[in-house]
Amino acid sequence: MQELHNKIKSMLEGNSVALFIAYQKNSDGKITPTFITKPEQIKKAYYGDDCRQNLAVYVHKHEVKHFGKVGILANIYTLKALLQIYAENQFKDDYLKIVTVNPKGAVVEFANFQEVENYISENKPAPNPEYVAQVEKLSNLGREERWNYWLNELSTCIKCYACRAACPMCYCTKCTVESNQPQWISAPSHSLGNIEWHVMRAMHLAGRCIECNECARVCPMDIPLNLLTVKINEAIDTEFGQEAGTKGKLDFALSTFKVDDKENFIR
Amino acid sequence: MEAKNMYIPYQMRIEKVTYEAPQIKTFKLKFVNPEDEAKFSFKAGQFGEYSVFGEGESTFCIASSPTRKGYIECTFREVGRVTAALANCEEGSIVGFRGPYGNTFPMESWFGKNLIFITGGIALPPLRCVIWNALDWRDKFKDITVLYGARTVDDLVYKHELAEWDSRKDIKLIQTVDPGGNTPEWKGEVGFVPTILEKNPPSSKDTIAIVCGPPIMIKLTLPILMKLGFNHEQIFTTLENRMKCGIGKCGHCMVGNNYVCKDGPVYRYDELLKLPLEY
Amino acid sequence: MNYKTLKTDKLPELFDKIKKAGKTVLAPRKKGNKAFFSTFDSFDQITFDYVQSALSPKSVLFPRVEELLTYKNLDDSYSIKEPELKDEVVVFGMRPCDGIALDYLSDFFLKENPDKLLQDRKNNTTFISLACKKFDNDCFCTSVGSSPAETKGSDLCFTDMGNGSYYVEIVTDKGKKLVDAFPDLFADSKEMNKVEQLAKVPVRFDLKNITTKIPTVFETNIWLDQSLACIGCGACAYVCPTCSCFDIQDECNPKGGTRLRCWDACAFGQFTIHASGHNPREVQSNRWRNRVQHKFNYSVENLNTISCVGCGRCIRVCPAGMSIIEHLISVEEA
Amino acid sequence: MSNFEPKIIAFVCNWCTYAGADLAGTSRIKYAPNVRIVRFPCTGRIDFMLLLKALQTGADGIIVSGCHPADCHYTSGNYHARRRWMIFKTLLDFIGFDTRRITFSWVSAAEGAKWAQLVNETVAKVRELGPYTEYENLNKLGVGSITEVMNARTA
Repeated sequence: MQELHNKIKSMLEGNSVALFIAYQKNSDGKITPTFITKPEQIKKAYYGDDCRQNLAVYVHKHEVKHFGKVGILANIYTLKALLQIYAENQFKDDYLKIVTVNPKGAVVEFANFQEVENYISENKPAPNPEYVAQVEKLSNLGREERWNYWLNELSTCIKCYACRAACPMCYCTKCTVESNQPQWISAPSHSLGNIEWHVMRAMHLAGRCIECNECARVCPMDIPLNLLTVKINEAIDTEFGQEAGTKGKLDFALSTFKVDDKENFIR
Repeated sequence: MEAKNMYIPYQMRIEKVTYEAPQIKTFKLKFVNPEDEAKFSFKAGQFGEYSVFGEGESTFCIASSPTRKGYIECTFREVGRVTAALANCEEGSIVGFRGPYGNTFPMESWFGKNLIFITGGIALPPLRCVIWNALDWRDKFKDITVLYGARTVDDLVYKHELAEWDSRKDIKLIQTVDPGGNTPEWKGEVGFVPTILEKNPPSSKDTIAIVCGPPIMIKLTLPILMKLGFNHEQIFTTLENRMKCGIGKCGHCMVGNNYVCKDGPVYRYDELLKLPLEY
Repeated sequence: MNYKTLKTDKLPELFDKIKKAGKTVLAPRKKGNKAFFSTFDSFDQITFDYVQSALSPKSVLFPRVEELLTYKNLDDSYSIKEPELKDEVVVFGMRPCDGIALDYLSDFFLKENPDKLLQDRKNNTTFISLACKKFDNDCFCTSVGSSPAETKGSDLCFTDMGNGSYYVEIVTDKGKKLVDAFPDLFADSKEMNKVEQLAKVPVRFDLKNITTKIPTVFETNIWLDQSLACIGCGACAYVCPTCSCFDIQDECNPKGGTRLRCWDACAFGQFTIHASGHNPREVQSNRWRNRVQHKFNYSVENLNTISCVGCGRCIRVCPAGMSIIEHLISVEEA
Repeated sequence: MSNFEPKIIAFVCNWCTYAGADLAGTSRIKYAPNVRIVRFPCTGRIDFMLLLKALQTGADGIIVSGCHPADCHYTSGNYHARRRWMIFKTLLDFIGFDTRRITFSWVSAAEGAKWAQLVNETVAKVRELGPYTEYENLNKLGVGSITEVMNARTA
């Protein structure tokens, strides 16, 4: 941890960053984000495998951008999210200083997003086997059973939008769910409004979701939301061979095409 | 206390639709069933929730004066889902109305004083109700002045009433349009409302100022009134926060511990200063 | 207040009898490691192994979406119908702090411009609280003037005395009516000392100090420091037993439609946006400030009680791990 | 369900399938009247939410049809649409919608007969599947609900 603290200290004092976003471990063991602006706050910074929250959500925040130059401590999912956001031209090169701790424990600072891309290709995590198994189990159910399962799960959604807030890829200034001309998604959280919301959320993340599974972790009702995007990512991988958060330039499923894309259901 | 469902609207038939300005219309509404009308009364400054069934509710002031019985009027700009639905309603169709809500302008305490109304753009309707009310009680007040500005000549609302006020002797009307908004035959002033106010400074002795308009206009107008010697108790305004329920429950309109829909929307300037700047 | 006892093994029978009397019984059921109030078919579906339910019993009085009115299109006008709320409900297993929250909600909704829907639901619902024997690091009821021994707001208070029977405190006549309906299950009892059976929740901050300080720190930037981690979701407001903000939405089909009331939260940017696009609470720190000010300042001014009961749900649910305890302590030190 | 008349909504592209349907009409080809056609500039413009809205407001079957690959008036609209349908069909199927009721096809401006045959087959298939009620009046489910965890409805 000391190497990490020295890195943050040098960045802050060399004022290459005005704010450094990292994790901290509280007395009760809970991991929460910490926003370091002054040297005496550095000692709180912590990194470990139990750091699951995707800090990339904060790079879009108005009050964070206000700091100008921002440093961020990234786990592998945050890196994938930042690369995908960069690929979608959401921020300039010099806005972020990205730091990670590689599997061998060394602190790595990335000079540019090409380095991030290379690092990801070497340390890319496989999809979480537990969720792949759940998707497999659900896919093998009969259609009515699957419909009743999802109708039952999605009907409990209270539309607190924590899944949208915790997702680094959900950064639209005006989300379609907030549009009421036309009212694409019924606003109340009855079963119809919930299904429309979660279908639209999954489709707008198609080919962009980096599978950090934060949406499922933060859902107050414990709805396995991430299975929707895990299933779509599997389909995209098999049919188009693309994966989100692995390339620095725009190359994700729904905004590109191949003339000879194969399909078996269009007559 | 036996509660009744406060969200059931009156059904109102649209008697007349007047096109005021681009995207701005005025509805003249009559109660569909007479018992509602008999029970209904309101005072200047109050507002209501106007709704198109199936589209939603929208908050506007009651633009007609309480002294005019048998109908109420509202003026709105077509900006969103509900106002677009309202703008599509023809004469004779039914809209919902809930109200009257909010507090009122304390007109009784203004008897025997001069009144100056300072307003801009679509903020005239909340004050038009007060102006007509004052004109119907004309002898109760000394002289009445209205300073009304809009971006362009076309954006002025209640054009026919402005002409009527212009011709009357017992009310002084100063109209202005923003620089560049005037047309060749425009005879009124040209300039922003605060600058025109400085050109025709009202005396602050025994005068009540009623100010209503976009935040920028209020921010520039108040210092001028201060310079002219107005104290905080002489200035009134009506706040236009986001509102949904209108009865101090849903939380959208809160400024500090104040529910603008219940404790307002009319505030005297000294009361307004007690609230945090969240409007 | 008079007292009864109920054998713990008689509880299933009590629930069956209540159900036979045509009432719906809600009790906590486990989904993953969270407890939710839900109907149940058999007694063993109920869980007693929980510190606090994920959502609060406020959903029974103020559901996440409910009809304000339904209407039908007639040829020249509309026929508007109010919802009738007749199903009677018994909620079992809420915590004493939730009882206080229900009292606050009733004050808020019924004292002025009373809300008929909430009043009908409240009249038809009996709340039975189960005193807590354990707590976790996010509970802070004793810091906001309450405790596991609190009975305010519950109709009946059950305390598991550890000797195979519940000590039943009858708080309201609605509770008394329920107990009198099943005389064979309840035995008379004198007042008992239940305190040793209950959780000993440590005090985390001095409330007096905070409620005097919060009105003075409105302009400081402690709110920015506290709320940088806030990502602007509505989870804390929706699980909070005292949050009462709502939105009104209309829905229609060719034959008619309905006007629905649904939960809303001041954490959302859209909550205060004007039609002109101007937003009085432009950034997340203003919204977070409003949440804390409302619960520890504005509701004291409006209803002279704070509107936080220390249940800790907002801490457990926060995706960014924000804890109102820490933030109130940082206000104390500001 | 002999007398059940399914409602089919067809989202078609203006340059090919709509013209094809027009050709079917001018060449007096009879086909089932259950289809309500919605015209789009291109299949690339057909938003997936519209299919959900159609199912929710009473459609029992949906046809989505446009220009053959390489024929698109806007060169790549149908390529994007093809990918969108592949992903959307996977998602709907995973959630449990009855995707047998949604027919995707390419019908060019010259294929009046194919259009008529497509409509007749779809209407026959949907008539045999019966009315699609699973996704209707779900805006009543959960309203005023006093239970957070809905009772499990799996059989």
